Amino acid sequence: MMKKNIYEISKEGRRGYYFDTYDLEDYSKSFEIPDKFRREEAPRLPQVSENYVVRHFTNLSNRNYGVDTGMYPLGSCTMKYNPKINEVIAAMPNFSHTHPSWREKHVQGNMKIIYELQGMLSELTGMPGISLQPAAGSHGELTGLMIMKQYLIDQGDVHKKNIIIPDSAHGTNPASVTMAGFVAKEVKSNAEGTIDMDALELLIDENTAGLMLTNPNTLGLFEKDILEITKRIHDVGGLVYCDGANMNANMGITRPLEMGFDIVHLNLHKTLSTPHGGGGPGSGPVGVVSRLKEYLPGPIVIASDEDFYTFKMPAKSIGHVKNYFGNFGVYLRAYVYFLTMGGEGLKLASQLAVLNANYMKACLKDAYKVPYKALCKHEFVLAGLKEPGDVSTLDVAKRLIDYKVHPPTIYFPLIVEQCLMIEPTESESLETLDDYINILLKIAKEAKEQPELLHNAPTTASVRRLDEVSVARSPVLSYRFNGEEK
Amino acid sequence: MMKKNIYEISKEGRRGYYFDTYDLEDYSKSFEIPDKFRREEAPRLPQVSENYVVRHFTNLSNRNYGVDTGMYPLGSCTMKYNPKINEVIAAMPNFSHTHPSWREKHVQGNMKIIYELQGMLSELTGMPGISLQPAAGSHGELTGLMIMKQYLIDQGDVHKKNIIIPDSAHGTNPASVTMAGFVAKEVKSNAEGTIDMDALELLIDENTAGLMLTNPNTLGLFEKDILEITKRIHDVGGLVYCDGANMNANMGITRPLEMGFDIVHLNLHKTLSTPHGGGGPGSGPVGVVSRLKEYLPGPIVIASDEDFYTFKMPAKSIGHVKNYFGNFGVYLRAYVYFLTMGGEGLKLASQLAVLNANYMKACLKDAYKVPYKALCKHEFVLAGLKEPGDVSTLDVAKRLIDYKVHPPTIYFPLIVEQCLMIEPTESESLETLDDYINILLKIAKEAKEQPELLHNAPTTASVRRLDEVSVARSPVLSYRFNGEEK
Amino acid sequence: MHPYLPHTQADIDHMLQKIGVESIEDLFTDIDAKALLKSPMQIPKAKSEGRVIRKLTKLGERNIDTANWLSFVGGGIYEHMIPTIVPHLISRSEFYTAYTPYQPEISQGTLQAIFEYQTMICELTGLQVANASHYDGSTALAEAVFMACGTTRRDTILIPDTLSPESKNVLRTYLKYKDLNLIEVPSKDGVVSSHLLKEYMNEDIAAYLVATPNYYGNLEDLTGVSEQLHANKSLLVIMSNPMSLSLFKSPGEWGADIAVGDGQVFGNPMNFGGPTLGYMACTEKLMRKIPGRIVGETLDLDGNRGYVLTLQAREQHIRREKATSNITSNEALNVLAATIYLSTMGLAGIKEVARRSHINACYLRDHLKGIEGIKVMHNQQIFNEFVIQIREGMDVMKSLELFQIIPGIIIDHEKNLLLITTTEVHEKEDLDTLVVAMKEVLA
Amino acid sequence: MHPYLPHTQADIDHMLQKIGVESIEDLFTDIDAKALLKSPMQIPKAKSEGRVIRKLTKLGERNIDTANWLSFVGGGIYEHMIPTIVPHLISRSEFYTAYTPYQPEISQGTLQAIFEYQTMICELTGLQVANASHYDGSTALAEAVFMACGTTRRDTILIPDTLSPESKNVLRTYLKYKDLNLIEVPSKDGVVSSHLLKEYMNEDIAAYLVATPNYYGNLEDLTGVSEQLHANKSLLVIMSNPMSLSLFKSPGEWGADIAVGDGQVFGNPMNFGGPTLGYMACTEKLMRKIPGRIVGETLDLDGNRGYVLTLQAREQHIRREKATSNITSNEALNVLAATIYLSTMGLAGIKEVARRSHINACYLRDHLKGIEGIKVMHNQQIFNEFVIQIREGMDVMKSLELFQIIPGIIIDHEKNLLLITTTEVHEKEDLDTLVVAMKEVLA
Repeated sequence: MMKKNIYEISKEGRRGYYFDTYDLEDYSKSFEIPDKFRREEAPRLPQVSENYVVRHFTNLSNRNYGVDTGMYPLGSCTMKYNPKINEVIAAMPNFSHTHPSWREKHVQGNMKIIYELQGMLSELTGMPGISLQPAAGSHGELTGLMIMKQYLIDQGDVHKKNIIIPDSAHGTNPASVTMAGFVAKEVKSNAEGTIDMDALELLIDENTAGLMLTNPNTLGLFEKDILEITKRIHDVGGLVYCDGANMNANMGITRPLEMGFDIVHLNLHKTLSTPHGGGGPGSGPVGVVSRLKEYLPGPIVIASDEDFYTFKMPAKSIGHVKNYFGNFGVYLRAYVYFLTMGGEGLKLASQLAVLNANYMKACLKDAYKVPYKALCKHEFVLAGLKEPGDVSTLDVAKRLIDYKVHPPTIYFPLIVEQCLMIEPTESESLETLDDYINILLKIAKEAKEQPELLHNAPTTASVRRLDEVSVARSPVLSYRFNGEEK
Repeated sequence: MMKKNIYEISKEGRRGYYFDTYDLEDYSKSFEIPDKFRREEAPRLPQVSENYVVRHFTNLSNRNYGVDTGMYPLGSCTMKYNPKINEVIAAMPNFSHTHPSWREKHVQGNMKIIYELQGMLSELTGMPGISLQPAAGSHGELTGLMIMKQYLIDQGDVHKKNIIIPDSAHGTNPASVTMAGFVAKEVKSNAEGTIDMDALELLIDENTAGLMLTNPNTLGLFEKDILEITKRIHDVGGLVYCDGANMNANMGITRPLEMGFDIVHLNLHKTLSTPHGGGGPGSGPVGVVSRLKEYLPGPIVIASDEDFYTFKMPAKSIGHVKNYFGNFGVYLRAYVYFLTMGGEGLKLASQLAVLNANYMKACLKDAYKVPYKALCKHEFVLAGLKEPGDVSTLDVAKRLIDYKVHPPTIYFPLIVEQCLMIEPTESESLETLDDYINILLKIAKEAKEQPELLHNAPTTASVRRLDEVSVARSPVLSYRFNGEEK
Repeated sequence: MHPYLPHTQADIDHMLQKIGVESIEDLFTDIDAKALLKSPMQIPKAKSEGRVIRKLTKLGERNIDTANWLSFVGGGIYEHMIPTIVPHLISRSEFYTAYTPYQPEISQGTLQAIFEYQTMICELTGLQVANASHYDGSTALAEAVFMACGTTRRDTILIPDTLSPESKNVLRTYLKYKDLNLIEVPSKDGVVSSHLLKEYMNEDIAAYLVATPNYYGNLEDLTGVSEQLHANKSLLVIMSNPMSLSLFKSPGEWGADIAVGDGQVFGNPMNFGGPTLGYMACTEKLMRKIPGRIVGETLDLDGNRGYVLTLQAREQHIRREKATSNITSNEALNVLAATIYLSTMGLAGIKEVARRSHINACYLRDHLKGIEGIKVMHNQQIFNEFVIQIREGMDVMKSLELFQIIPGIIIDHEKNLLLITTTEVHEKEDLDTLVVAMKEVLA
Repeated sequence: MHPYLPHTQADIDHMLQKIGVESIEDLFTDIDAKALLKSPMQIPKAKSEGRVIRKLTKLGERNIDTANWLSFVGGGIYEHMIPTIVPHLISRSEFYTAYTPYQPEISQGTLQAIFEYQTMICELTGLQVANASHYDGSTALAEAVFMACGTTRRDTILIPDTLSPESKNVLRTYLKYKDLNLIEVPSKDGVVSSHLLKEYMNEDIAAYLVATPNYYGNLEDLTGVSEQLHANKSLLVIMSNPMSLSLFKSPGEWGADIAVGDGQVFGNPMNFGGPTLGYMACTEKLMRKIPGRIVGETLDLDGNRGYVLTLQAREQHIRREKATSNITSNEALNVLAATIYLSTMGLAGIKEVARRSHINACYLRDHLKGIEGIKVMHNQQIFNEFVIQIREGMDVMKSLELFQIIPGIIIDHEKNLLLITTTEVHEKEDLDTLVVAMKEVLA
């Protein structure tokens, strides 16, 4: 039963919800939907009793792995603990049952929270202007780039089309650049894993609209020339964008403002502990320096004198990037995280995240290739096994699954061959790190002595390796009722 | 890590909860506990961070099997679906945060619910008097026997000491008899699995205080002579107690009152869908006929004219059998079950529970011994495999675990050799029953062809068969810190 | 140590030693001193759970008490009954503490649920391919524009003026920086005539984006529209409240190429507008153009069925700057809620929800119609919303506050137009309460 | 079909055919027609979830709004802060939809948690063996009586009059039908003198059952008591609010043979008095006399550690009518909550809870003392409760209702004695609010 899909446990006549009497039953008899508008072919939806819906999805959950299951060191994803109090607060009906089109005076609680969260994120990034509207990190990127574009248009710099992006950047960066109508220009990294300043210099010219950068970068390295980089872009009238995905290394230590950035987005679902939800919802607030404040998407919340809050569109706003005010349900969780951690707690979190990463790196250096020797920040990369034989990083990852832990991000960044990108986060204890390290060391040994164990892995998960090739060639993207072809 | 206990993940300096400032910190300095009262040796409690407490117990939950995991056909335990709405209601702060010593006018919501639930249980059993106070089924038994005793004392029948109990009865029945200061007398079952009327006749005399009976009995058979049995006991001035553990066969079909019983308990955690919680909390309300109403434990709730409710001790009450009013948190769930099922739904539930049991029995009769051929009610027993070889019922049960389903109750009732006692409940679908049947048939085949599979089972659970003998001989009942002996 | 941080001082010392540094500060020596924060962040000290709950409870009380107010507000976000098993199941931490299913072998739960969701969306929209998911209905609509412009290699989009302001606003922002054009077709009596549409056809038109039911609650008659567009080599994109699709003609039946909308109505609370989920479905022909997460069914090495993310080449992993969408994190948990909701309700369930929502609106419109000072604005087929005009100078929002009623959304302050919405959560007595209150304040 | 019943008509027909009967009614032909119900039960028709929630919300509003009232009520049930992870974790359905761990291989979660709980209770009580669990503190106390009488073969129990009325009532009921005797030792200034106790010693005395802190909140000085009892071959049973045991001498330190009490304070809501959990611990010597569920550590066939129910021979499975206790279903989920609570709080956490509860009570007693019309009754060491006498004729409960304050429990209406309780949930401002309100109503 466990492996059936919901349609396969469906049967005519079952139902999962019960309606009792409807007071307008008689009244309703006078209404009929005209043929023109009436649906002809009924959609096929499953018919399942409530208790079987519960079993079905309970069993599905047991075929998933989450942070509450164990270590989940996905690089650049910051899979930290998701505090349960956040969920309790977000579920309070006085928040979750509020409508965005109610009048401001009816939702002052929500508005005060948004206002205070704007302030906290401002303090975290140094940026005086914050808009919470973007729904995810890459949505924040797009928003930030739109702000850059509008600003450059207003400055008369319509010719500035080029956005410089390091080759180690998240794949969303160039995609966002395209969506905002810019052109991406890639700058190489040097042997130390940071931006090659000479290569950068060659790319910078009057057409440079700006630069996007993650700092620490996706190799887990702090861009040592960051002040010089941001200065050089500013020199040609460009703006510098900070991809905040890696902010978990920086809290209370350094800030985008101090590094010279003009715009930053934050991933509340990474740095600020809101759950990842199997892929979302996230939230990607954008912060900007003073001269860009009026370009923020809106509405944002401002305070009047008497602890009363109102919505406002910034004067030169790029407009709305999402319905209403963004993912309020996610803000609530981030807001609570600020309250429970406090300023000192956040700094400590970043310090321990960096400690954990450096510790793991130190423990793995004899068995795995360490392409960059410098101190890492909250994450680090390995270039596969020191003695790989015919074993790939994919094999290592799949073998980790047999040991009941989640593999790191693999094959990213693209510039590191056989890359494993490990971000333990501050939530993991020394014992858990040691367990994970020991598994990785054991796998390195197995790779030499019993490589077939790795090639065949995983064997203990609910499925073995899946054929991803033929599905991309002739995709089955929805249930084939009775084996029919669509 | 998964298999460590909570003390083994503890480390000095970790904490799972944070206190912020205490306004009376200064004030507190003037207080010190005198030596005489001060604790000398500190209790050792684990020191674990919050996220590790979450992981520890999440992982423990994954080493458990519940009704939401799959079929759980424990005979006489009625492992039916536990509706989620029941949990939602029980968690509402306006109920869960109420104190039992608040004044009646402050808790009219609770009291109205208790009042209405008393009425619904009265309707379900036919009994005009209901007390919700007992906390579990066996607590209800004890309560019922105390009522019998007080009643007999008041009648001047102090010599009536004997309580007749069938040999198929739940083990708690004789234990409860002893606790109430009675003497248990066992009556044999006949070849048809019901009470042997001749044997019963020999036991009945003027010292007979009463009889305890489950109907349908633990063999899943309806006592065909029930009206005669209850009459015979009444003839000698005794009272008849109905162990309501098997009420899930009877709802809306027959009632203890109509069968001639004087007292009944119900298991809200069986018949009325409240969760079993890994062993509790349960709730075992007691219902009685008119002449026993004033003996009920209390307080019970009565209604005044204006929809106002008050507590009252019945005039000749045996007293209190538990603090306050019993397990209110459990009542709430049963109350909601009544609302969501309705009277017709309850009857249908019993009908389908009986249908499911008879269907399974019909499908298993070729491979397993069916000691009683008659129609069964909500459960039935098998006397092990038809061709057991050297395979025991324990082996069959353990092999079921390898197929990821929960075994039935085994080796009970004691009068059936190699007994399997199966109660599917109405919550299980035909497909699930067929799956379970097919597994049992497959196991019967394995028993002949590969008995070692059964002897070695289970092999896919988190542990294999456990040594229960040596632990009973020299028990380790708490964690041995650093391997110390206590 | 803080409860979320498992480190003891001894652990920290041990780790520093292994790394070969003296202190935690030594781990940050690679940061230019000028970039370091000079003083601590001005973020208050940590609070205990007890105090946080106390504080948030107080903040919650600064919103109206939702249990005791009667709201007829919709316009894009709707209050429907949510079966209790939905929050129960999405609270399984294996679901909500997981991320994108990069490792399919230990993510079959998320993957299979998405596959089931895709099937349900295909069925509801009458189209062949669905993704999971967009941030909301409006951003899904914006991404449909990119799909349409990319496919047709054209740069102009037609929309009716009956599209919701939220969607119009988001579209404008998305299109502005890509130099795409947006043309609005005017409506009459709350809908757009397909005859009028003909006048706008030309070879620049990539697509017509139309919402039905539209912002005024009216169903658009799209008879012949897809034929017009396809003859012009343009696409038809239909946006719907998907709850209406159990009763009313589906995008597929109208001949749409792409269907989008907001799935909040399926098991998701209003959440002050977010998170919700944007759904998108398209024809088989557009399969390789659809952005976002898509799950496909496949086999594992043992021949057992399993699920994987697929058609990812379009995305940021490989083609990077050629990607037409940058979406990665989406609204997966909301998708899960929608999947559980639809599994629980089934077709009969959502039809009953839709029917009661619809009949409630019809009843209310009927009973408001006769009131002096109220004019029902349009004479069209509605689903569960409609527009009335309130007598000039009458601030009905303010007057009804005394009754703890929010009667709808004022969508035009000048004309005093009120958009009223009903769903199945309204009992007859709630509708009558509004009617009586309206009579009273307008008397 | 009802949502909890997965049967379709076709399923039912198929099953009936397999059984060989025509209709469902045919399955009940073995029931004497005279025993069949003649007319349907008078239980209302099924309601939808939406309507049930509406109804129960309304019923909840007939209780006082707990978020906005200030309560100083204890006396056996206490409001403490419950970490949010406690309800989260006990809501894992693998825990709450399981039953007694009869099949240990698929019940290791429940079993290990109980083992951890037993360890914590041993540590808190200072005794060697603990079970899990009784229905509540009072029934645990009653079962301790049976243990004591069984072990000593005596039939008389001594209790101080400072035991709570709830416990006295339950004891009386349990003892009455076993023909056991209960003798009350009188107290002076709210405690019982150990000198006085001496006078009650004789060869019928099975045990002395004493609560500390007692019902008045006072600590009993038990110096020399266990020696007195043991010299008389009697047992000492100590009942405690276990939250106090992090600060005050443990039962083991006082020389108790059995410790009992109510564990509600550990992570369980007040629930209008139930369910809670009764804990019980005893000396190694009494190990085989302790009733209820006990889990032991053992090894599986592969030598891996595991947990099983043990010492069950005492129970109903085999000896049946020889069993001295009939307990089977207990309060396992409340035990789990307590285990998670204690794991989360640790010693430092419960000490801080106990300290604040204690200091709050001291502060309040201090500040009420001076008020005209209030007399603090006892001059004893307290934990978190104390008794004051209110001026004759003054109904302080009623007067303080206007302030939305419930100041405690009137434990003696004639003398107008009020039992006041504080815990760590009270902030200083709450204490001051009570003081100010008391001054006002007594002025």
